[in-house]
Amino acid sequence: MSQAEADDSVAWAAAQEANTRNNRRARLARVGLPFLLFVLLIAGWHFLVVINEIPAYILPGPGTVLTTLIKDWPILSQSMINTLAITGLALVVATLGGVGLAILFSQSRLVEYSLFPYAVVLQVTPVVAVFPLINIYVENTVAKLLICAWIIAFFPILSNTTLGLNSADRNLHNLFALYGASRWQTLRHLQLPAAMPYFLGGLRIAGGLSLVGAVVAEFVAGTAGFGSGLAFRIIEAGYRLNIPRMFAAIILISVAGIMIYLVLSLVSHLILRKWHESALDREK
Amino acid sequence: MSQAEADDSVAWAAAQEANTRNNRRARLARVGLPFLLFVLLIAGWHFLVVINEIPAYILPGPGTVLTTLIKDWPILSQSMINTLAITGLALVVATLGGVGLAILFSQSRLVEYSLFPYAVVLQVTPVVAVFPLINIYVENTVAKLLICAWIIAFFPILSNTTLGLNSADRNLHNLFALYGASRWQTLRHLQLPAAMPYFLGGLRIAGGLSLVGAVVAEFVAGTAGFGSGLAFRIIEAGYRLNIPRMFAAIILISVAGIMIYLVLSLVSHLILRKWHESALDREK
Amino acid sequence: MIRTAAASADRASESAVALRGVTKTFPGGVTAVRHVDLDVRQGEFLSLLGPSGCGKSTVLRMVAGLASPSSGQILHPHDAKARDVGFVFQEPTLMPWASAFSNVWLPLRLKGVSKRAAEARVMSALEGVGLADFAHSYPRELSGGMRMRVSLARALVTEPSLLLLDEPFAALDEITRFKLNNDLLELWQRHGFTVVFVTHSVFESVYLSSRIAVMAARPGRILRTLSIDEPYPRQDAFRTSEAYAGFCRETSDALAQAMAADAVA
Amino acid sequence: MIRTAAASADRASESAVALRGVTKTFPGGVTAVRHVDLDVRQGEFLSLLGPSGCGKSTVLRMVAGLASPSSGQILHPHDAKARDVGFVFQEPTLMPWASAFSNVWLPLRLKGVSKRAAEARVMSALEGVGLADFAHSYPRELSGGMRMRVSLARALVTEPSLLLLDEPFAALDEITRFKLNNDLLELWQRHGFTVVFVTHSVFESVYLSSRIAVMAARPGRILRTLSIDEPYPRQDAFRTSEAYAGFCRETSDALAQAMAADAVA
Amino acid sequence: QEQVSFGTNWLPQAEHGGYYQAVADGTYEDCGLEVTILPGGPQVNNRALLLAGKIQFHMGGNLIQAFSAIEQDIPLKVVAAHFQKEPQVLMTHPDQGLDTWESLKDIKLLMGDNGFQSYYQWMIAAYGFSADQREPYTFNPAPFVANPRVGQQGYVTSEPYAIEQVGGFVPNIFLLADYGFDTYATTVEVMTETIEENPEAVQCFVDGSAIGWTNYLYGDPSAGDELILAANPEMTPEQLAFSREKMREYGIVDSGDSLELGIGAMTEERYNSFYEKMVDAGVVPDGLDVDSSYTLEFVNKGVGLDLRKSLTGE
Ligand SMILES: Nc1ncnc2c1ncn2[C@@H]1O[C@H](COP(=O)(O)OP(=O)(O)OP(=O)(O)O)[C@@H](O)[C@H]1O
Ligand SMILES: Nc1ncnc2c1ncn2[C@@H]1O[C@H](COP(=O)(O)OP(=O)(O)OP(=O)(O)O)[C@@H](O)[C@H]1O
Ligand SMILES: [Mg+2]
Ligand SMILES: [Mg+2]
Repeated sequence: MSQAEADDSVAWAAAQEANTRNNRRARLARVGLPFLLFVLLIAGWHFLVVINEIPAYILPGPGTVLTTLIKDWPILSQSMINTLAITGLALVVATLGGVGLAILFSQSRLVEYSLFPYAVVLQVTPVVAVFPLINIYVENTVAKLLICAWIIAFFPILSNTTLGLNSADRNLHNLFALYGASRWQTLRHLQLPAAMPYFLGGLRIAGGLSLVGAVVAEFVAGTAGFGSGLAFRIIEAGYRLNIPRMFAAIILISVAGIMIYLVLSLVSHLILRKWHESALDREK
Repeated sequence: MSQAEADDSVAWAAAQEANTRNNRRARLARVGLPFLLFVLLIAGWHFLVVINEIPAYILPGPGTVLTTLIKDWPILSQSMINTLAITGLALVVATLGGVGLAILFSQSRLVEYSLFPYAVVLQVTPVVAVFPLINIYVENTVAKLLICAWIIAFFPILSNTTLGLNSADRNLHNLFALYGASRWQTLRHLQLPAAMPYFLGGLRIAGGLSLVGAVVAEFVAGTAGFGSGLAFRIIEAGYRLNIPRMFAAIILISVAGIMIYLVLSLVSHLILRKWHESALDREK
Repeated sequence: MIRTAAASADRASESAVALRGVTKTFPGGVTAVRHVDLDVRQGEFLSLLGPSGCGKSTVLRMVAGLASPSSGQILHPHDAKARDVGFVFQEPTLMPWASAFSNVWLPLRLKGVSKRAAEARVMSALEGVGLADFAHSYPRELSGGMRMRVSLARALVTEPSLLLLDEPFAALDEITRFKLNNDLLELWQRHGFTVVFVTHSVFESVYLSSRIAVMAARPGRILRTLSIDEPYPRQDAFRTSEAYAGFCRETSDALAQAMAADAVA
Repeated sequence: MIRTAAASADRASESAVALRGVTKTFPGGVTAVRHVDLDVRQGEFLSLLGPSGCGKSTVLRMVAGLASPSSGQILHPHDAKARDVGFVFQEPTLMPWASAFSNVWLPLRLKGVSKRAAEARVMSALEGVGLADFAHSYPRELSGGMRMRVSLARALVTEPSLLLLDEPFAALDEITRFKLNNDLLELWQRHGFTVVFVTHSVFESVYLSSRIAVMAARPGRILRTLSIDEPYPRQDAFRTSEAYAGFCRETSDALAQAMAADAVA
Repeated sequence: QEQVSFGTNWLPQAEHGGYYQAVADGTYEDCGLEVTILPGGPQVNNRALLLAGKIQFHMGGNLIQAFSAIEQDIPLKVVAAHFQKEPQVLMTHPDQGLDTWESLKDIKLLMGDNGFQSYYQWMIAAYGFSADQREPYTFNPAPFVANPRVGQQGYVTSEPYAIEQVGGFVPNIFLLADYGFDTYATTVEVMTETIEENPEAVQCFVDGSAIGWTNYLYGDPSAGDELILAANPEMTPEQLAFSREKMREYGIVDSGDSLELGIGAMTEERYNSFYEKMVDAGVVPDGLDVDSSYTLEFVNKGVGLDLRKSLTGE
């Protein structure tokens, strides 16, 4: 190693260290502040309940909910697993369906104009209203749940991916045309990578919606033969006025939603950090 | 006008004409093909019903639904207006809320990390489950409906706009920094325009969701004192086993959804056509 | 020494592409070029020289078939499909999500060449533009000139039969530029492909071209065509020769005339 | 006639910006510049000259405060906030959603100048770069060189006290370029602002600058600093003078040396 | 053994006890049916499955929907009515001066969609209640417990127990049947096609259910309760006991005609009088062929009367 290179290493190491220090502080803030806010909110909730003497059957305090969560953990955790299973499947199906349709639509404006309305119809049709039809023609409970959840979750992926596929740079399109790229090659090497940021944005929306879809599907379709999920717990607990348990279930749904969002954000960051503005550090 | 300019005009006019011809054919295809597909689908539906002798109380044929639609138009149209009113309001509120939050989040990663989880919580919380709480603390029916619809519709706008605000070109950011632009100026003149394509994508998703939200809100919250919307008609018709009317109402919801989507697409096209890839013509 | 193109029109060289009375008017109403007649001959090194905004890029894009004329014709005597073209855009136009290597690999990849099979050629193309060390860098991590060089490597890696270059060296320092000028000429002589080269540099166009089309703006048109009758191979010595200075003066005058034409048009 | 900068260091001119032992290493591990010492003196016209990828843009960004050094210091004797800077990036960096007019208006707009109040200045800036007719065009509708000129107009419209230019003329033909060279010099003399000018053209740097910092690559560093002791105003005649040729030769040698240094580093 | 399904209108509970009891005891199997009970729920619509022929038997809430089916030309018939009295109640808080039927007009009433579409329409027409009073009930009684000035719907056999457990008070109860809403409830609906093609199965189901109910009410309900508890883990033995007790106390299942004709009994007079009442109230249109909405072919045969006698000793 030459002197110059050694110097560089030192400078680099120093910079690294400064960075690490900054990063550590930033990371501390990143974890610390949200945590502080969280604690404040919980405390606020607690005192709201205590000061206004709100009874547990209207709005249980955080302590009550936590106790219930621990006490009912065996039941609730099993329900959460069931709900998460449907959510995961729904997200996979929504992704495949959404991206598949988007690719189809991107092949020609005509296809897009012809089919997009039906995608919109699927998006806006109230699941509750069409469920009886699904129920008549579909036997399998899991399939029923999946269809419901899919109807709810696929649209953001479809819409965002379509937008992304249409947003690839015109000059790059020209370049591909010049090199005689096939449709498939243009899609694979140009449009799909260019659509990534949009697709991942849609995925983050769809992650939450899959969960919503799994819950709504369960509300609507029941879970006979599959094992009851969190929606069932909520209905049942609400009916029994076991409101602390209802809140415990709602909180589990929230936690699941946040976890899904974080995982998808991480995936998104890892995919985009090399090149897309939205994933680059803001520092210089 | 010089000879050269006159020539140009001729060339330009010829090009125009060729364009117009192309455009006319393209426009014909754009309208014709979707229409053809629509007719085919309706015919398919009709024959499906006729050939399998599906009774009207399971799946009414298109003719039956159309007759019902015309016969019940006075009732249904009024309900549609009520639903659209809530939808419109919800979309406005979702847009304001979504964009407002996105702007807040874009001001600092810290704020984003601290608050985004709660946005996710709102997105995933089942409206049905938290409605009793809303019902206890909110008096006004319209406000109740709006809150429900907003919870359902705001997230795509928030998520996409946040992504868009973070996707502005780094060098332009640098330029703004150099010129000492305030946060507000950077937002107003750089981030918001750069976020437009993303925001409009989110808006198109939220348009449908607002409608879904309005319908779900009505399912959950009822419409006492406001006038019944399409959801009420669906429930009522379902209860009365008046399945053709139920389908007529569902079809009105679909039509409303498509109309909302078309209007938002048009708005999007008008705003972006000058500069964004997704709105440019594909031709050379 | 300089003859106008008309004098050499009876030369029996075949056309690679021919523009006949081509006019291009953009939707906004701007006429980028009007009534352009241009024969790109098989195997020649043709430069398009002209002031900024005179329609050089537009002509080049039409030659490539990336834009279609509003009126007039573009003739491709050879099967347009069979032609393989290399194109360097005025902007680097790299895929931001791919490394320099992958960007250069792209044209080969589209022809079905695997990464392993392409590796040697891609690396030698990158070597040729002095970027072998940066094969794994993303475009965002490269300087402006480096990006342009990646774009050049991408155009050269397929050894195309028609090479269209839109100011490929504008962002480069003179020494790199001279080196790349020579490399390009050498390739051209070895493989005998056709080059259409857009530039705003008189010196560069004279050094490189067998023919120069001087364009004027508003509306864009070809004002004059000059043949540079200096035998190849040309080497650095040519740059300091009397002949070179003469050609440059002549070309400069033509360009000045084009600019003046602008003013009155 | 050429003196190294060291000889003139005792000149009492104030620094506008000073770099002290500045090293910039990017997260990937590439060291763009190392141990750079540079004084940008108040009111001078300083060119950064060097091969592609040697760190010119990086230095310029650090001078502007757009990047921070990994080690070393950047000193701003004057209140950094009060400074008003004009910057031309290597790419046009225009807002794609705004017309040429609005793009040029931007810096004024950010200072609170209304459209009406700004109109005269914006139009004269556009006029200065020959684009008055294209005020309402969107960047997408402009040629590469025209975009760069809009960017230049935007930097000049505020009449800044520190002007940082990153190869502003690379995409322009010689005639437009010469004209803009002269316009820039004239402005500089009239307003007495400080210019840091990145270029890869020896000729341009000699014609314009009062001082040239020649950089070498890998790692980027300043190899030599040359003063061009030719009085201003310089006019086109200077381009053909003996002195000019001498400076150019000297500078070329320095650059060649820089490139050679590269090879051994 | 023939396999058939019976779709209920709610989660498994004591109000479905007779059917579960019949399944548990093998009563249906004795006459050749293997019955699967398909629970309903707040948003579940099992009637659609009946219409589509996916299930053979469906539990109807009250007779209004049976009338609607006639109105819509749907070939559906009621073959038995297992609740002689509609157990639907309205509840109010005690000590609020809300002790009379008339006083219910002054407050908001939490009510589900079904209730709003059926008996509330009758309350509006017959007693002058107003549509504006209705607030949606999402099967979560918290809003009722929280606000002493609202009323809420319920089943006399269920909600009062839950309210008492959690709210700590015994609500006032207004049994709709006492105020003239004398519909049959918990009916068995069958498609006409099934009646024509497989009358044996229908007869078996009706008879088996009558015996099941007799056993559940007057014998040892533990076998039926066990099935219910297994199918609905949230159900408690206490709640089951309470519901069963109330069904007996109010004679929900077994009173009036059924004492003579057997559980499930229906009469033409009752159908006609209820229909008239609903027509007068404007809830259903005049001129329907009410007779085609039900058939007495399978009931009123005194099935289970002996069993009851042997169980109760009366
Ligand atoms: N998409 C477009 N829409 C409208 N006008 C356009 C478009 N593209 C180019 N033009 C106009 O056409 C003219 C010629 O543009 P072109 O890019 O061909 O110039 P050029 O000779 O390549 O210039 P430069 O040397 O600056 O790159 C310009 O006046 C430009 O404004
Ligand atoms: N964001 C980045 N990440 C990593 N490396 C970078 C980054 N930006 C620049 N570099 C590296 O720093 C070095 C100097 O880049 P710089 O842009 O300053 O060069 P330059 O002198 O302006 O070249 P040119 O004349 O080609 O524009 C290059 O080797 C480049 O690869
Ligand atoms: Mg160009
Ligand atoms: Mg640079």
